[in-house]
Amino acid sequence: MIQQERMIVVRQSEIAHHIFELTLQGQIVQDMNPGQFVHIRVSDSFEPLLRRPISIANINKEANEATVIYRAEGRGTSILSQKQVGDEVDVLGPLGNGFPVDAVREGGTALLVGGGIGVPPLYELSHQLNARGIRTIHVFGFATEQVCFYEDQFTTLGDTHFVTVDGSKGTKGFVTDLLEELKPEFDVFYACGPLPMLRALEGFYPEKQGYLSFEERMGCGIGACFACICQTTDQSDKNYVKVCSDGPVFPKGVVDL
Amino acid sequence: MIQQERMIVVRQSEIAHHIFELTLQGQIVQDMNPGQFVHIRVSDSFEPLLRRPISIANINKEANEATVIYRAEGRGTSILSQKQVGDEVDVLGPLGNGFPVDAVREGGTALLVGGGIGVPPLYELSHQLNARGIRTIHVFGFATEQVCFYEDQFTTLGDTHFVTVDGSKGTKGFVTDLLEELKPEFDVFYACGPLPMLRALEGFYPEKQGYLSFEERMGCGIGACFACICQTTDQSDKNYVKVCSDGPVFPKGVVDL
Amino acid sequence: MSRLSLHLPGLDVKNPIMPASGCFGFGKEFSNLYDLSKLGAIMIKATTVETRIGNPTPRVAETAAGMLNAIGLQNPGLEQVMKNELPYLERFDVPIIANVAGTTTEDYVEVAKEISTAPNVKALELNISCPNVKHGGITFGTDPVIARELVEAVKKVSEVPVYVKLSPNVTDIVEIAKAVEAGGADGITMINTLVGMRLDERTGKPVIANGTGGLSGPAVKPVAIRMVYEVYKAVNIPIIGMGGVTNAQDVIDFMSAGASAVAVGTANFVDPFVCPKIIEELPGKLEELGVKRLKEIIGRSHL
Amino acid sequence: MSRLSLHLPGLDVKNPIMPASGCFGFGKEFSNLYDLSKLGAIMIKATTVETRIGNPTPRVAETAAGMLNAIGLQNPGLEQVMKNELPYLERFDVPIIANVAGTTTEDYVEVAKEISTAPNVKALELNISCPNVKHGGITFGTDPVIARELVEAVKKVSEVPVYVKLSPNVTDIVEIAKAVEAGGADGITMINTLVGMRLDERTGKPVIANGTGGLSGPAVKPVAIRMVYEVYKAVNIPIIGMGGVTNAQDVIDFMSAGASAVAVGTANFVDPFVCPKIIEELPGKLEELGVKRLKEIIGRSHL
Ligand SMILES: Cc1cc2nc3c(=O)[nH]c(=O)nc-3n(C[C@H](O)[C@H](O)[C@H](O)COP(=O)(O)OP(=O)(O)OC[C@H]3O[C@@H](n4cnc5c(N)ncnc54)[C@H](O)[C@@H]3O)c2cc1C
Ligand SMILES: Cc1cc2nc3c(=O)[nH]c(=O)nc-3n(C[C@H](O)[C@H](O)[C@H](O)COP(=O)(O)OP(=O)(O)OC[C@H]3O[C@@H](n4cnc5c(N)ncnc54)[C@H](O)[C@@H]3O)c2cc1C
Ligand SMILES: Cc1cc2nc3c(=O)[nH]c(=O)nc-3n(C[C@H](O)[C@H](O)[C@H](O)COP(=O)(O)O)c2cc1C
Ligand SMILES: Cc1cc2nc3c(=O)[nH]c(=O)nc-3n(C[C@H](O)[C@H](O)[C@H](O)COP(=O)(O)O)c2cc1C
Ligand code: FES
Ligand code: FES
Repeated sequence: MIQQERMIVVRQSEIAHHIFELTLQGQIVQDMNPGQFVHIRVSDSFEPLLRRPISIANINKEANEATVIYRAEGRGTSILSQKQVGDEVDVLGPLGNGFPVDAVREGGTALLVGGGIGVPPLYELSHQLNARGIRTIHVFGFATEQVCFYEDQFTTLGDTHFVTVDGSKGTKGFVTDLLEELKPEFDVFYACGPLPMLRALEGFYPEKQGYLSFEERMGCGIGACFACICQTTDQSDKNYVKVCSDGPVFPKGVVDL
Repeated sequence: MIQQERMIVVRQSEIAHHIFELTLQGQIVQDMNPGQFVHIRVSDSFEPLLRRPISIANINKEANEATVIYRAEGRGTSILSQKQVGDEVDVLGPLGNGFPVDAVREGGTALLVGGGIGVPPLYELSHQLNARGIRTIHVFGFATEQVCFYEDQFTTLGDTHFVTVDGSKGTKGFVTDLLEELKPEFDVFYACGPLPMLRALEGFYPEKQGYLSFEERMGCGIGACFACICQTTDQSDKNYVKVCSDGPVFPKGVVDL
Repeated sequence: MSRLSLHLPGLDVKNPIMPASGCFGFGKEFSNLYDLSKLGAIMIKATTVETRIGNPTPRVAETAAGMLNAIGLQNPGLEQVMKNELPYLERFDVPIIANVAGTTTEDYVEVAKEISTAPNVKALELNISCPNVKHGGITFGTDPVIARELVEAVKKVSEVPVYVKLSPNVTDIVEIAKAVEAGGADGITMINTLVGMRLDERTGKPVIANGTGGLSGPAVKPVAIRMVYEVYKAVNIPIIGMGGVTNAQDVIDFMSAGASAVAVGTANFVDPFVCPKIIEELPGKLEELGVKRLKEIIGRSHL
Repeated sequence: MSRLSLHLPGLDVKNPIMPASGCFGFGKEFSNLYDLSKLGAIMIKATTVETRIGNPTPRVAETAAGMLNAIGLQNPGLEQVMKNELPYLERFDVPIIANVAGTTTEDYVEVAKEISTAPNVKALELNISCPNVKHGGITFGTDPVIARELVEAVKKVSEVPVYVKLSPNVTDIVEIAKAVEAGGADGITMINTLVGMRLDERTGKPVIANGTGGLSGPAVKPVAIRMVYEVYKAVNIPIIGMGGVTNAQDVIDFMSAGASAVAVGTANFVDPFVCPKIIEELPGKLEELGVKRLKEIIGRSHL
């Protein structure tokens, strides 16, 4: 159930250039699933006004803790990055549908493809897939080495490959270049990242089952304001989906890329 | 000279109900005089937008520290009251003309009359008068005992009398009631407080030299925006003064009450 | 709760708090968060004759203490609203104000005629002020003669009282208010959004795909209060005020200026529980002000 | 500094940053804070024929990310401005834009004729948009015919180029912009303040003694940007943009939308050093955007 809670900061640190890892404690952790997101209000004043949608990167139900990883670039995320241990953060969540963990049969293999700040939700996903006895292959693209994160964490979960646009880490190029080279064997793919990456992936594995996580500018985050619409390939009357409440994860082919 | 400085909070405490004493450290302390004020920006965001004018209550040039005393009631002062030791505060100042300390001859007596949050600037004034060998009598009115402050501090400087509207501390009534009763002997009076108090005082000592400190809503605080105008009794063309730059202190009789 | 209750044309409300049109969808999402029966009324999303897909994204952008939106009246169309959305809301004890939009007078008349027959629709809100559709509502909202004629046409067919939602993007809002009153409007709702634009910092191009968007939120409250204040002086029909309401004090302010009730828009995005919170805070505010019943403060600015 | 320099009718400016009228007095106070020669130009406070005492206090009130003011055109009058204020500013290497206000066309003409002869006044800014005087400038700003006639009359007597300051409180600002261009205006300055109101929380009465005031500051920036964007498309004379500018990015935004220069108002109260700070920040911004000369970005939103 969607709840609003003043969660408590239990840890915060900069894990890469302008990339922060923030762990929050609160009851709503109990309802969280991989691929869902939280809508964070970074200030109690009117500045900035709107909440910020951030994916859930790690869920620890025993400790009632959830971790998010975000890039502090704009106004809101910069303010968030200044929160100290013990501070309260107004969180609305969990929101969205999340990744279908059971789309892969036990013993199968999942390919997780992430781009930049699309990588975080794949971390909890990988955890849960591994917990279900599914092998995971991680193929992640970043701009430069400076902004790469979680290499060790992912490596303990499965094969992990990095690609950077400038070649400063891993191979040089885009995830699709690396996929071309690796030719991984897998049953289902899950992806989160920039639109061009998702678009490329859709065409890449026509035979495979795949799930893509989308981003769109949001107002409410709960499906009421129609800000975060994506056109679907469906030609019927209801030819759109809302990223916040119908998504952010859609099976391959649903959204009109 | 007017400067803008990020001063450092060295102390802050609540000294009466919603009344805070805040000590700030910075270079601009060197230019401060009693009766002047500072224009404080309580937040680096647009909320709240405008600076808050607060009188200087104590000046310590050796330590580069100045103290202000303010009531945290509205939005801006509430935010100010949450500043912690070590935080920076954006201060513009010192502003305004201040009290003329040399209006009383050495060995003379000054009557200091304050109402509520008008009391603070009289503290530094009393200090400087006493330092010049002038006796000070303090007559202060507050709403209730809850919001009285600095009794001990003023008592060490001179005779100190409190009056409260509800009689919860000192005599009951207004400063003018108490003055009527005390009939103090003095050479010059200085006053700061609500308009009705200033108005009553003007008529009270027609023979005496007196200085009144005024408050008005401010924009710039430096004389440029014409927000803080008071009409003067002067009938010429230039029949107004600016509280921020011509004042906040005016000799008795100047401002049209 | 009778301290907060009051009567408006078509509506007996438990309290004067209602979510603003377009900021609450058709209520379904919020019904998962709290009991919608707590609300004074609900202004549902603009309904047009046909299904509208709205504008391309991005459709929203943040601004200083406000936001821009250009949703573009996306809605499932009259038939779906009658068949699915309104019936769903019947389970709650709350009157619905149906926001009616269109391109031509005939559009408005068609929607009004049909939607006003829904059992829980107790009033209409003619949206003559949406800044985000190219050929549409906005001209109705800026020309007093056209506005008046539209109201007359809709009044002829509507089974329920008709409120008209005014645009703030005009030289003289009082003139429009008087025109719609003369046309037979039962009430006025105001204000819709101010037309604004935000540019992308790097490219200099508009952030919102539509170019311009409607500005809402706390930033516009001073403009909204001023307009409610002016219109209250000029008309004899009740006003539902809105524009930047985020707490009980804002409600007091709008009602002081002359509003009989208050709608909450953007604040629902910041805090989805804001409406019930305001309703809970209001009695305390009345206590502070020494007022017995909320409706006593309507128009007190003018005393 | 030539990266920032540009030419405007009557003005060769070192940079396009100028304090907005009414937010900088006649410069004297700020000249104690920094060297006014750093500025591109100075828009001095509105000058009227006679001394004006302005409105009662309170004259300002804070709002969400903005403020209201109702100063009421207080100024020492034409004679004093000519005798004291303008000569004081001659010591600085900075062109002055004289803001001209009045109640009748004759007033404007009288001020314009005289003040345009001052050696450092390089342009006039006709204030046809002040919302805070009862009988006055505001009607000139809302009626295109009257606006055009006023501009024609002033153009006949002015020794320097004439800019016209537009009001945002209109249904169609493009119409007014075109009218003043047709009347011979050399440039447009926009926007003046939006009419707003704030109520006292306890009493419900307007905080500002005048009732309404003019809204300025970051809150209005989206409206200002939208209007500059629209007017740029419609006229061929340069625009000086303003409304909520607080930093170099805002300058980039206004110039992208179509402004050739930018005025800074309310931000001077928040940070009196804001103008020189912006001027210092600008070259870095150009670097980031990969632009050689600031003027290259004028109107880039429209490309
Ligand atoms: C479902 C979802 C999950 C996301 N998960 C993550 C994550 O795990 N880590 C992460 O770093 N980022 C994530 N993002 C992107 C993140 O929401 C934006 O980076 C963030 O909102 C930018 O805010 P700001 O204050 O830094 O920028 P500002 O420029 O101040 O933002 C201004 C406005 O634009 C919106 N906005 C700006 N960029 C984006 C964007 N890319 N997507 C959506 N809205 C945007 C902001 O929310 C805000 O309303 C996610 C976005 C969505 C929709
Ligand atoms: C020269 C001068 C000296 C002052 N010295 C002191 C002092 O030493 N201690 C103290 O507690 N207060 C002092 N005040 C009053 C103080 O400025 C206000 O209490 C304070 O600005 C209120 O801000 P807020 O954020 O609490 O209220 P808000 O309600 O958030 O304020 C809204 C706006 O109104 C203005 N405002 C509200 N009340 C006043 C007021 N009484 N006078 C001027 N502006 C006001 C604010 O500055 C702000 O712009 C002084 C005022 C002036 C003009
Ligand atoms: C995302 C969004 C969508 C809106 N859609 C509509 C609409 O469909 N019909 C309408 O009359 N007003 C619409 N509005 C305007 C609001 O109902 C309201 O008039 C305006 O936002 C001012 O109130 P606020 O500041 O509380 O948001 C919309 C506003 C927003 C923010
Ligand atoms: C206190 C104050 C006084 C003003 N006085 C004038 C004036 O005399 N003449 C004028 O044309 N504009 C006047 N303005 C409007 C500004 O010049 C400017 O157009 C407006 O404030 C928007 O810019 P900003 O948001 O940067 O303040 C005044 C604005 C303020 C805040
Ligand atoms: S953000 Fe409001 S519907 Fe998705
Ligand atoms: S506050 Fe601006 S002149 Fe005094």
